[in-house]
Amino acid sequence: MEDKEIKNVMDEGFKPEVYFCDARPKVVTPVANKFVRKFYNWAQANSLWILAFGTGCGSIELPPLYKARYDVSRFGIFPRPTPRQAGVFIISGYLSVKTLKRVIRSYEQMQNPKFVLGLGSCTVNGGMYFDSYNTINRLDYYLPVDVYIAGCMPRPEALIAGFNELKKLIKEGRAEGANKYVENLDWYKANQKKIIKDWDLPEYNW
Amino acid sequence: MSLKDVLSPFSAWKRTLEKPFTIKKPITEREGEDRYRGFHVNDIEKCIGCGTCEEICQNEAIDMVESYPITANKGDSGLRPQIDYGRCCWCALCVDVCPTGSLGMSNDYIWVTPNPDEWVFKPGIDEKEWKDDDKGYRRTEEAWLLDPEQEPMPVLEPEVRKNTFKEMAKGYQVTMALEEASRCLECGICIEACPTHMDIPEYIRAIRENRLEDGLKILYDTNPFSESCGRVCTARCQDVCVLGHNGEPIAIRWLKRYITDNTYEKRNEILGIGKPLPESDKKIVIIGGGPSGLTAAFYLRNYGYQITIYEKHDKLGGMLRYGIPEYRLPKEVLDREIKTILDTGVEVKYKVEVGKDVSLKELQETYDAVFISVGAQKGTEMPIEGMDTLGVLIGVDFLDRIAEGERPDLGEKVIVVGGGNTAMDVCRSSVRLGAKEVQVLYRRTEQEMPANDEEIEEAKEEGVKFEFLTSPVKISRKGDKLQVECIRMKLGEPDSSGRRRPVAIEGSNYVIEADTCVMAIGQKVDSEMAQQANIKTTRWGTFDIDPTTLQTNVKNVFAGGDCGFGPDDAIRAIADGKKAAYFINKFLTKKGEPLID
Amino acid sequence: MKSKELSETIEINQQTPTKTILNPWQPFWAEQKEFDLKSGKYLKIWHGPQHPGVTGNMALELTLQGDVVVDCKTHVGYLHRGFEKLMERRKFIQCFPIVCRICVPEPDYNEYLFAAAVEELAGIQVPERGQWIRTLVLEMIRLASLTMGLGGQAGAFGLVPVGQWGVAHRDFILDLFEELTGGRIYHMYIIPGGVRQDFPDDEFPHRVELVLQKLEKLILDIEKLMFNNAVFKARTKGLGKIPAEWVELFGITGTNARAAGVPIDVRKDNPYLVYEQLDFEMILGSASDVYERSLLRKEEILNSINLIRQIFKKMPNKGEVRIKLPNVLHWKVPAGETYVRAETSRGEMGYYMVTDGSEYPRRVHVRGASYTHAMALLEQLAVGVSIADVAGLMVSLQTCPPEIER
Amino acid sequence: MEDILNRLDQKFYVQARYVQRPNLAFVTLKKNVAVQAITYLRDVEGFRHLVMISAVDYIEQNMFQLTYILHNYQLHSDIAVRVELDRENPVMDSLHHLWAAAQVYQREIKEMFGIDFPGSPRVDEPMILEGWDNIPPMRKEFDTKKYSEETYFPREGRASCDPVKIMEKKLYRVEAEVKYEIKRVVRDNRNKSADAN
Repeated sequence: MEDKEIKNVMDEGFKPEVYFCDARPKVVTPVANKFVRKFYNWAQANSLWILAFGTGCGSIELPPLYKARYDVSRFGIFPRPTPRQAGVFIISGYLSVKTLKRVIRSYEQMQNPKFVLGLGSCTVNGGMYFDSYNTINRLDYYLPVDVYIAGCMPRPEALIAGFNELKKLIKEGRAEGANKYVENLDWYKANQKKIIKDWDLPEYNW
Repeated sequence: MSLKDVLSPFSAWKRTLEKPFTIKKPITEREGEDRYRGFHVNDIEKCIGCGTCEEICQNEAIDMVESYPITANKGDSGLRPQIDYGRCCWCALCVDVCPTGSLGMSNDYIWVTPNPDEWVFKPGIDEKEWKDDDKGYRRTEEAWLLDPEQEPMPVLEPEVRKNTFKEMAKGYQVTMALEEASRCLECGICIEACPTHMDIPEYIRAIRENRLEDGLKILYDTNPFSESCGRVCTARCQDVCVLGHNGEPIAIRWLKRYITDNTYEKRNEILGIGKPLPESDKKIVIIGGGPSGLTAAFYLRNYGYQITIYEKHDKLGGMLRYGIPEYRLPKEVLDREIKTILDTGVEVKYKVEVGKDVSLKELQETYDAVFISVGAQKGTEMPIEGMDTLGVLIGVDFLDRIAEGERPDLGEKVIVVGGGNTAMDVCRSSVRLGAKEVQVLYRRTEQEMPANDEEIEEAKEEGVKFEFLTSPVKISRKGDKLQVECIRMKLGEPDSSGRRRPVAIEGSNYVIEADTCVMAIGQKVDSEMAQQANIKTTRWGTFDIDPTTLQTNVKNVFAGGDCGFGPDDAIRAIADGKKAAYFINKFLTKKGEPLID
Repeated sequence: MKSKELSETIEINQQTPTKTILNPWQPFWAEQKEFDLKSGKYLKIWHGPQHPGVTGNMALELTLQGDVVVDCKTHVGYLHRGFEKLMERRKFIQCFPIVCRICVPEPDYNEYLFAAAVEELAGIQVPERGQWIRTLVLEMIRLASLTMGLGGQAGAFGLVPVGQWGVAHRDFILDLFEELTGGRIYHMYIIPGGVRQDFPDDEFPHRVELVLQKLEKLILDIEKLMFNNAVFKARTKGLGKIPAEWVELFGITGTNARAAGVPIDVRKDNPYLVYEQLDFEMILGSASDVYERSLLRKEEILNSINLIRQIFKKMPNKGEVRIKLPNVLHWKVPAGETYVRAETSRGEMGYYMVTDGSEYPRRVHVRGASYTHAMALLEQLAVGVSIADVAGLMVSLQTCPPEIER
Repeated sequence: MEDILNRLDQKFYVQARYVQRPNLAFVTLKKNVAVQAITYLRDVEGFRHLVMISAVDYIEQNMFQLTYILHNYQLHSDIAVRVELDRENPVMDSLHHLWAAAQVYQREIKEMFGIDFPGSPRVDEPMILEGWDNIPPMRKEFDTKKYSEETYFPREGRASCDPVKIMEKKLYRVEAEVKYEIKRVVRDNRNKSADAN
């Protein structure tokens, strides 16, 4: 940003519509050439970079996953600090409404190809917080989920199995979560707005 | 900052030479520990579908669902748990509470799928790779959350009760009843086992919540003989009680007794008995004032019919009065219970024997409906030589005499033949009459004895000796002693009832000397009156009835209780009485239509 | 490295209650500072909830002048599940699987405190062996939590190897938990009346000892790599000083208070379980900065190792581990109120329970150990700190967001 | 402990006291003297550690109970001060000036119970919830399960059977009909006679 722009921001306040791309996202169609497509899928499957956003209790099992004991970096899995660099979003367990808002924002900031892993019971049907007033019950109403992993908590081995499943799906070209989100954007947005009461986000931004 | 501080971090380099912590093949290398709580497994043979796991699950993750190939059966609801892994938190409370111990958890923990609707499965039924896993979390005895021990009933000491006909069981105190009632899991498996399908969990809850008046009302909804049943019922419900699989069942009978013991003084008031009932001009006659007949009278009265009971004896109660000794069911209890029933406005004709004093045909024609519940009052005699010897008695007649207040002198040694509850009543009454030695002869082993285990146990405490696999073949008299010649038996192939048939061992005869010998091997029905009204009977002498509606071949005549289905316990008779009331009402209100669809 | 300017701004941090307070109703912690963002002198940024440096899912709203924090507001609630409400509609036995989720690194304290509160109100006495096993479990989880915390502390200042070691060694302790309880993170092992099961076999203490030896070896390495490290020392010494007067003012407990030289430790002051029979010293510091707190936690690890060894030596070999409760489905706890506390690795954790004689608790309030550390205290401490050190400061207070908002 | 409570009683009338265990006592104080009493306990009796502030909803008695737990490091004992508030208009004096930690507790109570503490810093800011537009969730009349079901779409397709009902259906349908019909008749009569009274 130019100095002048900064001054504008300071004077007039922040206007998201000026600084964020508010365009509707587009469906990413796979490459037509079979061999190139296969190569792309292979490459994508072997560099799954996780967004380091611990959204729930499941995040306690993520450090062991990255660290010496399980050391998933040998499988091409690595934590990244910012959504712009990450390709996999692990929703580690329950999501409170307040976090969901940040999660949506982070998810939309992630670049394609991007995938979502749902961890534990809470993402499927509310888990043990099914009757809580502040946690969502099923994640697939708000974000497209590619793979679910059972457990509360799942052991890191189960997480690795989840990544293997995700890799398999990517290699077969079936991990279409991001496209699903784009295709059903209105439905997802309507669901999100229904529970996020103070909606102050742009429709879509990245 | 010293040089040491700069250099010492480099000492970490020495770790490069160590074996790394890393697990080479994460998924296959390390399976869950022996106690790991993974996915559920269920032994579907052991599981009885009681739903306790569903109740304790704080996540509402468990549903009880019908599951092929399991179907409902006695003591098994036919339901099996279905677990939603979108809810489960792997706490294993369901495993720790499982009354049968069927539920467990495998140490398998990996399950990934892209489809969120897959996460529901029935352990033990759906094919999963961990279905037959042996490892994993299983409930141990110390982790079981339920209490396997029944609250003991305070009873008179064997030495005291041997000499008196006073009631033996003293009844629960308040704390004991609360303790016992709180053990109930409210699964309701027992309701099916009870012939009259009492709402057992409901009245147990009433006890727990200290609403005894409500409890009494619940009892009288299904059983007007609750007070007697609370003492002498064979408690089939306790046989299927879910807690009985790994411990002692709930003392349902004693809890029922606890309600009635604490409310009998105000019973009519609580139940609103004596208040006007609906009145109908239809008249019904009931032959035989036993449990079955009186139950039918009670409920038919509630329908509003005018009831007349014909009773052979001078008192009502039937086998409850004449078949059950006073130490189990005091006569005053029976009297006050029958009075409650009569207070609804029932007319009774005592000392009238239908078939002799008045003809059944006549009753059938003058009344709108007839319910025959004469019971099975005749004792069976053994087809052996010497049955008419002096000193050989028939069990039911013997009990009848005691009930009438006689206290016959039995001599020093008494032999009782038979293994049913009547035999137990006889031998224990003999002890109370002063016999020094009482011996029970039974032709099978203790496992096959039809008498309640409790009764056998108590008889043993009172000093009754048991002689199994033996049967008398001949009785003669020598001087003032009876010579009972017996033969040893062995168990052969199972017969139609599923019990192994006893076979005599040739040449194993031996002789026992005794003063009295009581035959308590069964009863039969006296159905001579049936011919008067052309009612069909079966070859066992019982009335030939439709097993569902209790109707005989003569449309307005119904029969039930022991005389309908053969000798059985009191609760069965009560159930029949209730059923008869329902179908007689249906017969009278819907003239001509079939009683069941 | 601290610049000269920075060390000046740190002076702001040293305000103490001894300063004359003009308005007694508006002491320094209640002052609302206003910054003119439009002037261009200040910048407001959010540190979290999506940030690799925060402990758990919480956010700090920082106002910066240059790279120095001049104002900090904490924002919590991202992990709120309403446990206290959920417990009101669950029976007493059904509560214990959910309470352990309140604090993820140390679930067993929640289980123990919930059980202890129920036991006190219901008048249940836990068998002796059960008490010893409970103590063992609590010390083991303290060990696991501290080991990971130490790794996190080093990691926040860029010392990644300590993080690698710490998390891996915590895993070995979790393996032991898996053997003992059947669960890895959430053990759900301490239930009202005792513990669920006894040791898996007689060799279990031996396997624990092997892990303890590994840990002792690790501590030697950590000492060299972390505490004798010039960079770590330079960044942490003098950072985040808590004056001793603040301890009562902010309700600081645990290592954070002991690092300031205030001798409070629930294990010594109000001994629970079998701590009276164990022989240990309260570990005190004086400097009360990030370095001192980390050092104390390292000492606490050694202390826990010592305690676990003592427990194995002193505990009875045989005996009941739990007593039978009345039927848990209809279990009614008599009406009453109580507060029980225990010393977690972060400080005093307590359960305030109100019952009304029904099958459900009327109210359970959880005093999370880091509740005041992470909220009121961090807001004051962060002022004057370089933005690069905020994450390290936050870790050094051992904040645990799930127990703050429950 | 008894001495401290007696001294407290002399200064500020203690409405009710209850010693749970030798080092924990509960005292109920009037709302208008509570903050003074807490200041007295802190400054004179040495209860210098504010353990926590919590609220309990007694919806049946139409009141909230505030509980302040204070700890004395020398005596190693606690006093819990209970204050009863009217449920219709719950307002309590703030004690943020005594302890820095108190403001956080007060914010939470304001949010979760709707009890106001005028003057407490940031007390009106939402702390945990965001965009909450319902009654404060920790109040007893708020039904969390109902709210969750209405708001967060639980997954469909779950249905459970009752063992009793299924056994009735499968094993003794006629007899169950008999039972319910008889029960109905008997209850009708009983209710009629009860009405007649």
